[in-house]
Amino acid sequence: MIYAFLTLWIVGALLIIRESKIIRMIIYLGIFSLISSVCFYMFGAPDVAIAEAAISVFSTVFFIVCFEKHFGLAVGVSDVTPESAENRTNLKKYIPPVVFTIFLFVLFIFFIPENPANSYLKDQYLSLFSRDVGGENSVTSIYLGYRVYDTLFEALMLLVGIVSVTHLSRYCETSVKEGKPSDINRADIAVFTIRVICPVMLLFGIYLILNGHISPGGGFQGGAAIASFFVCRYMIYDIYDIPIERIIMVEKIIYVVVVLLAVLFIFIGLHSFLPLPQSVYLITMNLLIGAKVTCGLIIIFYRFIAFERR
Amino acid sequence: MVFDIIEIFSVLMFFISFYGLITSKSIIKSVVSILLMESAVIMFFLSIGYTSGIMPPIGQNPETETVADPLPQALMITAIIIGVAVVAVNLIMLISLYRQCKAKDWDAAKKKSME
Amino acid sequence: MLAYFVIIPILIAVFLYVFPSSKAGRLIAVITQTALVGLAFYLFFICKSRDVVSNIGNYESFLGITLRADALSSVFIILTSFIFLIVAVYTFNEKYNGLFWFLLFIWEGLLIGIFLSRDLFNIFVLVEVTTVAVAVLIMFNRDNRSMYDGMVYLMINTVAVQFYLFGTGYVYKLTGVLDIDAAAKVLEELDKSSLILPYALIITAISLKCALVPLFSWLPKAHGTPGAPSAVSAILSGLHIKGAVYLFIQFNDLFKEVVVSEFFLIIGIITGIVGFIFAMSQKDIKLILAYSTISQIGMIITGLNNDDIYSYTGSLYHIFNHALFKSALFLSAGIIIKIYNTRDIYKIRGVLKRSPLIGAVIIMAILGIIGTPFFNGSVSKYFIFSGTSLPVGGAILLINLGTIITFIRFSSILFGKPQTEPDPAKTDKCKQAAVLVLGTLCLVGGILGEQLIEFLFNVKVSVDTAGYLQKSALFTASAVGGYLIYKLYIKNSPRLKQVREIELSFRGMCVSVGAFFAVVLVVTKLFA
Amino acid sequence: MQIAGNIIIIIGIIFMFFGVIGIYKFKNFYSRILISGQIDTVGALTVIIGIAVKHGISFFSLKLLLLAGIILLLNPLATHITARSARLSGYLAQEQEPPPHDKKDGV
Repeated sequence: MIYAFLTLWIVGALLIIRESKIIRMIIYLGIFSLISSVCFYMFGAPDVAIAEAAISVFSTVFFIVCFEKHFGLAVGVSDVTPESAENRTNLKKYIPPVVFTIFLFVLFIFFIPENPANSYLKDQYLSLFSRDVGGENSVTSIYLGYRVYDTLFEALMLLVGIVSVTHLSRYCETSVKEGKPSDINRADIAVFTIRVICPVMLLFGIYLILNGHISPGGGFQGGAAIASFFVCRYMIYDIYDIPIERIIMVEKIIYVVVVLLAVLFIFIGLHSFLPLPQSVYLITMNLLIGAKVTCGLIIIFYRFIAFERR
Repeated sequence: MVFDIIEIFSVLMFFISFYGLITSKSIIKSVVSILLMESAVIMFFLSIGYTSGIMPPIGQNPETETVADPLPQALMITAIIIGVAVVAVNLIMLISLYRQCKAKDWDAAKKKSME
Repeated sequence: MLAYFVIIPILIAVFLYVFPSSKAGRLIAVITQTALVGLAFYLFFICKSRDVVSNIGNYESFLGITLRADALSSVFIILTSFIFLIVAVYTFNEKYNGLFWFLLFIWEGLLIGIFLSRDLFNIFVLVEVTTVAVAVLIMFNRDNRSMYDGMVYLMINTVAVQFYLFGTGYVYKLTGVLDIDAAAKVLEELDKSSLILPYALIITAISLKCALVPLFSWLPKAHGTPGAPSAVSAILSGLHIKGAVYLFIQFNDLFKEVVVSEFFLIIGIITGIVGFIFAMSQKDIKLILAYSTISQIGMIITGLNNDDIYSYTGSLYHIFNHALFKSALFLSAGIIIKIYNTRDIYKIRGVLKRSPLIGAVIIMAILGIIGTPFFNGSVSKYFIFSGTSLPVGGAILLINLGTIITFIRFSSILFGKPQTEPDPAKTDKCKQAAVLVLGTLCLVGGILGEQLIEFLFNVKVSVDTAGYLQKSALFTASAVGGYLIYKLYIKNSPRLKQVREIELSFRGMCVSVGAFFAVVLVVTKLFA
Repeated sequence: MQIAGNIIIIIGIIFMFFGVIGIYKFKNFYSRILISGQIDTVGALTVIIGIAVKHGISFFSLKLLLLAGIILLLNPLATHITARSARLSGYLAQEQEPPPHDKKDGV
């Protein structure tokens, strides 16, 4: 079963690599992410699968939003300028790169070590996580407990990504109610259905965040689900009433709080002094990270759609 | 040579995306290829210690034998978030470059940026 | 707790961004920088007697992330905090917004994090965040050229980091741990042939970060792009690349069973030679400095891989020195570009007359980089040279000769009469102070060279009179030779323009990454 | 219970099978949309109900039914938006060229 899906995965990648139309590439990318998500689930990694699914939604939306505004997404738009698209048909040009890649692939396989996987840390984590950090989801325990130092930088990465997106997209003022309403706005069926679905999405996101320590999910996945609620909201109403500057500020403050919380609980070891159950730390941290991810993805999304809108 | 077949898929994917990198004229496809490359590495990490009928590592005292390794999963969530941040930054650079130089492919971007 | 060395700069960064940069904010930044330098020295004095290890969260036996400061990394931390202090003083009066300071300080925190971290995946995260932050700093002014350069920088480094991550996956699979020290213990017992693949994957990524020979094309773009603020170029060239060299040392240590040091010796020599050939052909003042960085990195890598304690120590000291004089050169180049409003070395003339202080600093830095006796470059280059056998020593001399020619050409900006009318605006006092400190340190590092080496690296070395005479004779000979070669062949050669136009595209860079990976695999298999 | 569940699953698969044949049979874009809506909604729904019946009354089947509800809500919407966008961007049923995809559906 897993081999079938992995083969599909490879086929999806091949389709993406040899496609030259932007819109098809994006659709294939969505399919590819779906297949990889299923594969992750089959590898026994539901957390990663949820994260990948949430992220694939967002990367597809980013791609579509960004290319629709700037390149246009009519069916014929190629990913290169017309001059360089001309000599694509020449098959001979493809032989050297193919040969080179196959050579590297064979060389790589030749050197793959034969040793079986060493499971030292796996055994340690599985036997110790509920004592050391608490919770029932060992992935969340590692993510927020043992390796919280990594998580701090990961949150920092999101922050850096956001400030760079806001810096590189030119105009700061986005909370303006203008721009032509999307066609969906007039599609009554779509508006109604999305209105029905939105609370469910919001609820699902909150469920993922709050139950992150006992079931698959966590701050990041839940945050992404909540942020997709805002994407739907944009799809229905097409308004720009989100105060971006204020959300950026909120995000920075949340980041500081996350760092301080991690320092207090993990670095100093506060939980050994306080009579609190360990899950309090996990839930608080998940909530904060969820809020941060929601803010971050909303900011990136709105910067993409409001790029160069004065 | 004895190795897991499952590993080969990620290696194959790694080099498919490498092929995409060394042949793509367009910047968009390079961005997508990097996405694929990340996906290959993520799949490799998750396939470490795979046996058939593997279970998610959730529950108070999971059976060590049939349970997936939790550490790569925690690492890969981090990697996925980093990936999406990099993609967002790449895309916004791509748009800015396109607006300034009207260049979708590497050669044109190079030529226009040198002026 | 070592983690605070990383977290405090980052918190200051966020603080500076939340309360946008007023004069008070920048003052706080500079004061905390000074405090950080003090703390770094304190850490260094502790590390002289013992390693400082901190387990984050106090989890047992490699479950958490370990940070460790030893004698080497504490020296790097001193260097980092010092250079950032200088740069903070340099940019004190510039009109950058909060974002610039934010990125600058998280850059500092992350670099210190790289020097401290002992966890493979943590290093990946740090490197990746640094890459994005640096890419944004490079394209800070958002002009076409720096946009393109920043994009190439970001994407090629992301590709390299994927190689690194794949290698980390194999190390984890083989050893079951992610901690470098623990992994080293397990790897020792494993079969040699199973180490080759992870080694090749990781070292390919690190070599790209170090800009070794086929993989250096991104470096001049990133370090020498005209739009980037000079402070950013100075840190990139002076400090950022040293992080990669530090990782190079770490990973060669981790995989010491399979390392073919002769291979990297040769690669280092080729890097040095190619670097100065490109450097002497450029006419953009920042690009000359950027390519000269490649040449110096080649020399450092050569020294590190030469199996000799003198060369090794000399290389470490050269890392230190290179940070000083290359930052001095980049920062003064920034001032000069501001005064003359051009980057073409044929159009800049008479710096010494226009602003004698900057001219003096540039002279000191140039004397340092070409290895004049009594300046810091001479000490480190002498040690690298003294440990080598004949062919390698000859190559070191050749690289130094190339550097001399490059900087003779560079120093033409100091003399003569200005062709374009310089901008009469007054130079900033803070900037002058910053470059003056760096220039003076070049001289101090030369006069107190032996003592400094003993102080920093705990290696007792001594230079006898005969050695000193020999060194001076060699330097004089190569300086005269270099001057003659410059006058006779290089000055008006038409070849320069041809060399200047050689440049790899993004695809070419990716191909060279793959080719380097294959070569490392094959060489390691054959010779290790 | 087991047998009933299996029969329902097989019925769902038969739906899907005919749907796939239909997609290849029709050349018209709007007809294809119709058929693919069939596969998406009816086929998947039937299979899910079959699995739920197979598991009997449990927490798992409750989740499955929730999933079925969401599919019932969202899949027709996706089909509707695809067809509507094609119509709005001026694609007529008579033309034989591929339709312009303007909106990614169901985001």
